[in-house]
Amino acid sequence: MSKIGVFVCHCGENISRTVDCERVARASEQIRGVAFATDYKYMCSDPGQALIKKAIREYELDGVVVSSCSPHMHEKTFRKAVEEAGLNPFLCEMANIREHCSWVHEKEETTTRKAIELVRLMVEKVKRNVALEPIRVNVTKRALVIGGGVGGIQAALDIADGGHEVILVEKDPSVGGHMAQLSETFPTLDCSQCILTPKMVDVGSHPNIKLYTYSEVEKIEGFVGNFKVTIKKKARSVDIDKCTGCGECQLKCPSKKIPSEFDRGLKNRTAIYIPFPQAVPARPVIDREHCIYFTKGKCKACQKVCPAGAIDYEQTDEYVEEEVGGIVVATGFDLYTVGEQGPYPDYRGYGEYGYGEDPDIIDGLQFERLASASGPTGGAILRPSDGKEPKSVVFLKCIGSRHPSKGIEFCSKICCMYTAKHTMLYKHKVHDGTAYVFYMDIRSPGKGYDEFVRRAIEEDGAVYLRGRVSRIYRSGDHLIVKGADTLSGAAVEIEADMVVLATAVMPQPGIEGLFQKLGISYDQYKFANEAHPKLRPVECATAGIFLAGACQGPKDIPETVAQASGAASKVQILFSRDEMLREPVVAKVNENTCIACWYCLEVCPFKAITQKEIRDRKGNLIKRVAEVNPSVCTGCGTCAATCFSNSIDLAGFTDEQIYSEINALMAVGQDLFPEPGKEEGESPDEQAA
Amino acid sequence: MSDRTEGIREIARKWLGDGTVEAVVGWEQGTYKDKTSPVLIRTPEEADRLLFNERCTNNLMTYLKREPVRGMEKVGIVAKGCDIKALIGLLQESQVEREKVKVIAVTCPGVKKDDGTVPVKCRACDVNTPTFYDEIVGEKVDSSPEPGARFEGLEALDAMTPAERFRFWRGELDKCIRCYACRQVCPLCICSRCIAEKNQPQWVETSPHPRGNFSWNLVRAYHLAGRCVECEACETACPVNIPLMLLNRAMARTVKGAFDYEAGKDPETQPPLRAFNLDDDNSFIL
Amino acid sequence: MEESHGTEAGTERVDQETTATSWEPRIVAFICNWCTYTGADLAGTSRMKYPPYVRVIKIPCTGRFDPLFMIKAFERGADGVLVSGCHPGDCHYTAGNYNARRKYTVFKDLLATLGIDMDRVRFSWISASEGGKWVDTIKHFTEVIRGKGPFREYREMIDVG
Amino acid sequence: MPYMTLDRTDLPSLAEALAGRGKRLVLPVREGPELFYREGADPAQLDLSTIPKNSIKEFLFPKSEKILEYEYTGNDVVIDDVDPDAGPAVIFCARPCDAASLPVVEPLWNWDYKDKFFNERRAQTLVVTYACRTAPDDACFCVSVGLSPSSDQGSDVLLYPVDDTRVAVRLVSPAGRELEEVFSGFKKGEVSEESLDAFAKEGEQSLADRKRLDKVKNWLEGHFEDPLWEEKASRCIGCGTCTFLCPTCHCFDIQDESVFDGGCRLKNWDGCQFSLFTLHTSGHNPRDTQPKRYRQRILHKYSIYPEKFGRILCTGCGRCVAHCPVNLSLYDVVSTAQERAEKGE
Amino acid sequence: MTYAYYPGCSLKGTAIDYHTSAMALAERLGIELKEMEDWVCCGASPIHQRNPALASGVANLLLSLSKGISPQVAVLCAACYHNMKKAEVEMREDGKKRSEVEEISGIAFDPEVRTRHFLDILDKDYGLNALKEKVVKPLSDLRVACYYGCLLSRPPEIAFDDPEQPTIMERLLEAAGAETVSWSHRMECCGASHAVPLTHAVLRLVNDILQSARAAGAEVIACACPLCQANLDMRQAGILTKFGVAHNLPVVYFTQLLGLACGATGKEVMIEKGMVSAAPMLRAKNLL
Amino acid sequence: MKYQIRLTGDNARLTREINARCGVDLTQCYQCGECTAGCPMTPEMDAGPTKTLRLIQLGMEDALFDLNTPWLCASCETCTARCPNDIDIALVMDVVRQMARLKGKKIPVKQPRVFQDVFLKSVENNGRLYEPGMIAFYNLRSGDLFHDVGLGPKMLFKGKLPLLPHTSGNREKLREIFRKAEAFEKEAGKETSREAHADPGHGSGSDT
Repeated sequence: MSKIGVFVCHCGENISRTVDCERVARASEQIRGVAFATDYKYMCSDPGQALIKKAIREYELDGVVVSSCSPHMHEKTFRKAVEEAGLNPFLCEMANIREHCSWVHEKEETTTRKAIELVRLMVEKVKRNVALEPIRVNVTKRALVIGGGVGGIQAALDIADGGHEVILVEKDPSVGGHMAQLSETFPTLDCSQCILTPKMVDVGSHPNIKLYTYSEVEKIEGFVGNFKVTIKKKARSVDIDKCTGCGECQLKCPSKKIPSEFDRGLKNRTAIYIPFPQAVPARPVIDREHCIYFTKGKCKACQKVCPAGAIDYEQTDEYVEEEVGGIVVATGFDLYTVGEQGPYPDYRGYGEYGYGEDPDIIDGLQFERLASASGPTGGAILRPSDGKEPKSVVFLKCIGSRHPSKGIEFCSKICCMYTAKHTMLYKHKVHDGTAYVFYMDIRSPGKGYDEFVRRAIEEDGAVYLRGRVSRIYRSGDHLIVKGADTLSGAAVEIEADMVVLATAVMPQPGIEGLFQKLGISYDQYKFANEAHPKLRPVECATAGIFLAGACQGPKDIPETVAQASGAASKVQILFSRDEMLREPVVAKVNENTCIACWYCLEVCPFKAITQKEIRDRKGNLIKRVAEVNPSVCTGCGTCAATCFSNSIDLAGFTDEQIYSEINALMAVGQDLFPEPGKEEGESPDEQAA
Repeated sequence: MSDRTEGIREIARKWLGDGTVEAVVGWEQGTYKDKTSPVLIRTPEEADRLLFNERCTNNLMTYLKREPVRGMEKVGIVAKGCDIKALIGLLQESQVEREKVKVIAVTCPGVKKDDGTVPVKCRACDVNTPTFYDEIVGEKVDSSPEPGARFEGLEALDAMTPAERFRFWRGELDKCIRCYACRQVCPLCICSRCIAEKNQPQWVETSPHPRGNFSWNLVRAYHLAGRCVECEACETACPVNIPLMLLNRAMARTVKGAFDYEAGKDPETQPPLRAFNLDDDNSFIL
Repeated sequence: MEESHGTEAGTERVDQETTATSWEPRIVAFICNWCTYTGADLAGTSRMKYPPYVRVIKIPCTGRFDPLFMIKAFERGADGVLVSGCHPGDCHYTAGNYNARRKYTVFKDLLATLGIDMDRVRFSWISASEGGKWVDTIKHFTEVIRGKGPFREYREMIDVG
Repeated sequence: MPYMTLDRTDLPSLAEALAGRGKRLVLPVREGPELFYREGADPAQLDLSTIPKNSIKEFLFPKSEKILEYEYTGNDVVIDDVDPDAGPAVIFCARPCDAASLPVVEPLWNWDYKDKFFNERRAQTLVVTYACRTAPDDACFCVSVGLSPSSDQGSDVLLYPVDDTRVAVRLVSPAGRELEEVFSGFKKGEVSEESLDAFAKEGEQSLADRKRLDKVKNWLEGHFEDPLWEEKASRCIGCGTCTFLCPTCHCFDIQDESVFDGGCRLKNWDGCQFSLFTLHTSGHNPRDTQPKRYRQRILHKYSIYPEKFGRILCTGCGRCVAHCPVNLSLYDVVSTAQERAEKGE
Repeated sequence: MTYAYYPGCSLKGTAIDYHTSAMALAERLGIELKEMEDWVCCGASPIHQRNPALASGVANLLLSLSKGISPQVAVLCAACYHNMKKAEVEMREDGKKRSEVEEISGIAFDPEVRTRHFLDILDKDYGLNALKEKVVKPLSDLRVACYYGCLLSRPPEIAFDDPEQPTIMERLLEAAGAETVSWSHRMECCGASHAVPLTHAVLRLVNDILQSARAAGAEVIACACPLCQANLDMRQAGILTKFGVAHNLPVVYFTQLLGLACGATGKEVMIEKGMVSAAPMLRAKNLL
Repeated sequence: MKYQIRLTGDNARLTREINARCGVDLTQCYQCGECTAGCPMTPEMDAGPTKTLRLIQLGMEDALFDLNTPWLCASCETCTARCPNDIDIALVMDVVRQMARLKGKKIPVKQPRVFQDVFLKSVENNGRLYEPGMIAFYNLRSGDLFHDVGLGPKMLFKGKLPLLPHTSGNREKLREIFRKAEAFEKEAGKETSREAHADPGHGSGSDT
């Protein structure tokens, strides 16, 4: 027989004003298994807690129901008090007779009776409670940062500066990401490379950072504090240790007509190349798809000229394993490309703009390269088709974005600002030119942002037209842009020399593959989902994985950097202890009855369930069963509710506990269909009285 | 039909002879009227007992989940298209390994019930010629599912008021004697411990009184939602003639309508209660 | 005696019982810890008022809701059962409510097929900030259940043969 | 001695007359393709075309029956005895194999414990049996267990459908004879005792090919381990159809059903083919495979029960043969045993 | 290859040359265009401008006339194609719409039926390679501006080629040896539905289109719609009066050019029918 | 400024009525102007499609039916094809014309309406369109007696105009469809329309 103590709180008058607390206590005494029941003015006060502790010792209670406010209010308080009295804290439950009863009902018989029943439900539950111990998890104090753009760089540096080792994995040959491609940044117009390059160098030389460029995450196993990561180092064909980065190979490479990714096709590169002068590491890589040796079997020009003997055509992809405790995902974005065959097959193109195939229709990043001093034109704004200076440039915003019929409904957030910046950069370089901007709304909240847009209009004379463009076609030397200005209500036709499309900010194409490996969820556009949009914006639902930057949604540089530092801080909180304690409200499998149908495994949002093989002593497989990793399980109980044979249960909310609560809803003594006029079944205290 | 019988025997002889399988599960002539009975054939000599005819109503897949077949390394099984749907269900739920089961599919123009009528599953059949097997016997039979046949019983039920429906089911389910023939014969009732056998806590009362019967039949239908392949084994087995398929088909209709899913079609898909879509119907949730 | 639910018989009974005021609706609410439970707390802190016939059984997440709970609640005398959790997209555990929604979809149709009066079953999403919605939901549901009267049909199955 | 005859068409009225004095009335009616004994059915619906799918067992030994109630008050338990929910009853037109099951199981209910629930019902139940002119079904094998299509065992009254229109009445038991007046009220004619003998002979003749199972017990005693069990019963799916339809199977389980502060104890049908039937708390199950469970069923019926009570626990009604979902025929198994015993195997 | 052919009113009137040339071409290619019996007018633009449900009802009647010939309905007129295809797609995809239309027309919709423009038939069913084999007189040295107008591919649901950048006519004419020009106004509306009531507005649109074609160096415009042809061809006189521009640019049907390439005579394709005759130019290039 | 917008509550009823008539939800329009930008007739229009949709969103019934825009729509569907929100704008224009007719509104620009009427009358009468008759009748009705009169003889000369009308065996069937469709259009949107009329002064624009 259980020995449960029931402690009914008056909460000053908050409860006792409408609930007869004394009667609740007396009724509770009558419940089977209740060894002690009392009421008190303030249970949460020190004397109230002392009362509970005393009763636990005196009556050797094996369970406690505090009947007072919401558990969200004081569950921790009372569990701690119970623990101090030597009882396992999970043997204490609360019956919420304040928020769910006294505050929401009038002073009536039914209200007190409800309170009694709520206590009864909880007593029945507590009878089935068992002592639970917090789950301890070891923490490997090394971090993995995926993505070497400004977000990844910031996160890696912060963690490394905090004294922890960081593995930074970047898929491209150099770190830097999109920020390295930018000319200047809004709203200060400072040079992007000037502020980024020092950070790139820091990453390359930091003693705590292990940099894997031209590498990808191949596999991830484990859980928070204990991830095992397999990294694929793609074959560079260059021995990075021998290479001095002198660049001779680039000069001699005969394959020179490959559109440069870094310059977004506005300039060509060679097959062996350093992506851009400030690259970190400043080491070349051979693009095997275009290399003459790799495609035709002959050439080896680079090998011949390399003074360091660093060219290695035999290099193969290499796989390394690293153990880490926390992961920062900073895989960034790419721009939606206008056209039928973009990298985003789910989204249609823009046939009415000729699919953007006209060389003088470019995107925002291409414009950045044109405006960049280190870009293909040395910073001169020249149109790609013939190198002439464009005298009128039309900027189109919301291309792809806010375009439900093209499948993308979100606002790309940064376009309004960078387009304003583009008009300024243009005007600063082409004084007699005019910039036109077609916009639907100007979204410029942020410190100094709206002022910046106003400056573009007021000082640099950008002509802002509120409307979209229906068609762009070439007419001789010009592009005809047919748009509308909804403010005047008129159709607008502009003869443009160049058109810049502010295309949607999209996640890296194919990034969902990585997200699936990580077990993190993503939205319909493949942006990673945060654990909570307000309160846990840098965490993933999967413990130990954090987000930084535009992989989560469109973000500008300050936001990316701030979030990266936030993620780094989360990682360091994780690393601040040798061991993590986790709530023991976790699922548990009954291996005897589990039939390995794997429903639980599929519905678990946290990948906390894995397949386990049970073998006999000789190693023969007896059966497979589901196994819950308590370090990963967060206790939602979806597995338990899904399991047909009820072979998984959730500690703290076991089937037996819930069953007992439901069972306590009805007592034999209750007359469920009373005759008219007859009093309803008396509650136990009335019988006693 | 006889060529199908010969075809089955031939393959069984071959597989048993060359050790491809340890045993073959098939049908043999029963001893009562014209019924057939499931049989486990272990030697090539015994293969001549196997047969196929329009009275081969049993779904043999139920034997894959029970001893001795469950323990075998390799087993052959004779199956109609409808039976193979159950196999697909078992594969989806990892209850059997594809390599372990060798299927002798048999094309089937339809079977007949004990009273000589054609079951709904045959009238609605879309797998007269199976497409998932290791070997197939019999001439190709084109499928021409009767439109509406599958859900025809539901229309009468739909037409009732809820109160009438409740009375109808109360009458039917009161008859239940909890023999569990429905569960035992079902190829997809895969639990080694049925929820009805769990007594700590006892969610489903085992007593064959109206309340226990209601819970049991409700839970059975729920646990088969999106999984039931409509082989009708349960309804055929029920000794008190409860129209169990009405419940199963109602669930099939829901699952088809809500999740565009049909059980037993594709081993690669996720059963509907093992997955979700962000844009699943939300209209009924206030 | 003719036993039925549905409005005809229901109304009659109600008249009789509302005048007698002896029968009280019994509503069981399975609600998730993070959204609806907190929403109900908010209703309390805001001192909103609603009828006292609801008994809350807290579960961590609607994902934990097993339709067996509902059957058992009806067996144990519930006249109405409410299941409520976080709105889609708000689940504390990211996806528990999506899984729950699939279960509801299937289960509610099963109940309807069996002739359970679907007015006695209710699913809702009530967030932590929707104290008012919790109150409205309980008020309305209580009214509906009052209108229906006790769930005699179900409870009368208790008598053993 | 001649016996009175009634018109067949008068049977519904007869049933009503017998049940007239507030008795519960059970009779076979058609439901869909099959017949069932149903309590409270309309006598006009009486259908005698074949043997019903259920047996009359459920009217004496219900599938679920409350045997006590309890309630907690504080920490005490108060237990209330429950009386059988029974009253006078008439089972009208039972088949001889069903009626014969009553004397078969009576010793069981009165062995070390006298079961008041069965006994009280038995005492209040009048069984009017309708003899089979010929075997109503291919599955019948009453002659194999020493009974016949016109056996009067367990019957209070036996009706002989001597031809298409007339039914002869034989009042078998004292309780039956007390009803002479009721029957006389419907009397239309008479038949001779010889014609009843001829009737009985015709019935037995229709089952001439059925084996007498007199050597089965011996054989079973020597063949606890035998390939036969695996061969026949590996197809058994372990449901309760055969045991629940059987008029003589009588296993039950005790279940407590409780709510918060009390509940009741129920006696429910159970079946030896269920895997839980002999499962020990330890997890060990002495009959852990289906063939073992099936063997137990045969052994109990043809060896253990006869050993203890002197009667085969089977009346050859054939329901387990006709309705087994996988067509595992008990007759097939026991007749094989008989054959092998005859061959000395 | 047999198709249920729906000519529509224009093809038996103002666009008799389209009809005749298409028949001549089909015959040479071995395609049977079997005219549906008792067809009625599809109602063109006025019908849906008046009442969209009426337009669908009439289209359903027209689709039903294909019964007994082929579920594949061949259409030449872009307006007819637009009305019929739109109704067909709508009915196939929207059950509610379907029952509405069935109610109005009193005719059950046959979901098997497919409205096909002749361009689409030539491209997908017949094939460019097969067409190439039938070319006996390549249209060498002929610079054609292919004009699509609006109704062939709008809304995008009814388009049989890229709705914004179709190339189907170019591909067919290039297969016949012509040179096609790249020009900006191939998809711009010529305003044909207003050709009668709002002539002044239409002149502006037509002028822009002709200007663009000429600027691209076209010698002839090919089109696939009787309304476009009539509008672009007949309004050239009005343009001369209003804008003082003499375009003198022949506007012909693609079937006429393909017919010539496949060996039909000028008479067989009625090449003389245009207001601005293409005959002199074609003769000069030895194509007549 | 001819109109002043006075919002007094239910300004969404026009939007609802149009939705009821053709299933197009104009709350989705975010006034980007792409329809106006691509419309070939914009230069002739008083408002352009974007503004027209705006007036509907605001429930400005009087202003809406004063516009020539819907009547100048050439039904080229460029707007529909390019609308970023997949709004079938061309259909809305059709429906506005239809509503104007059903509500007996004065039509601001006569010719397209007359053309539509005579065209459909010709079709309804003959089953097929008789172009010469239609043009002659149009000129008569529009008052522009000599419209395109110069083209006629040329076309006749070219053999492009038939001298006698074609008729079709399905003429009766066609007429029946005309009748049923007319009944249908009156039924559709009746609810919203009735509701709108029962509630005058709600959100409608008024003359200043």
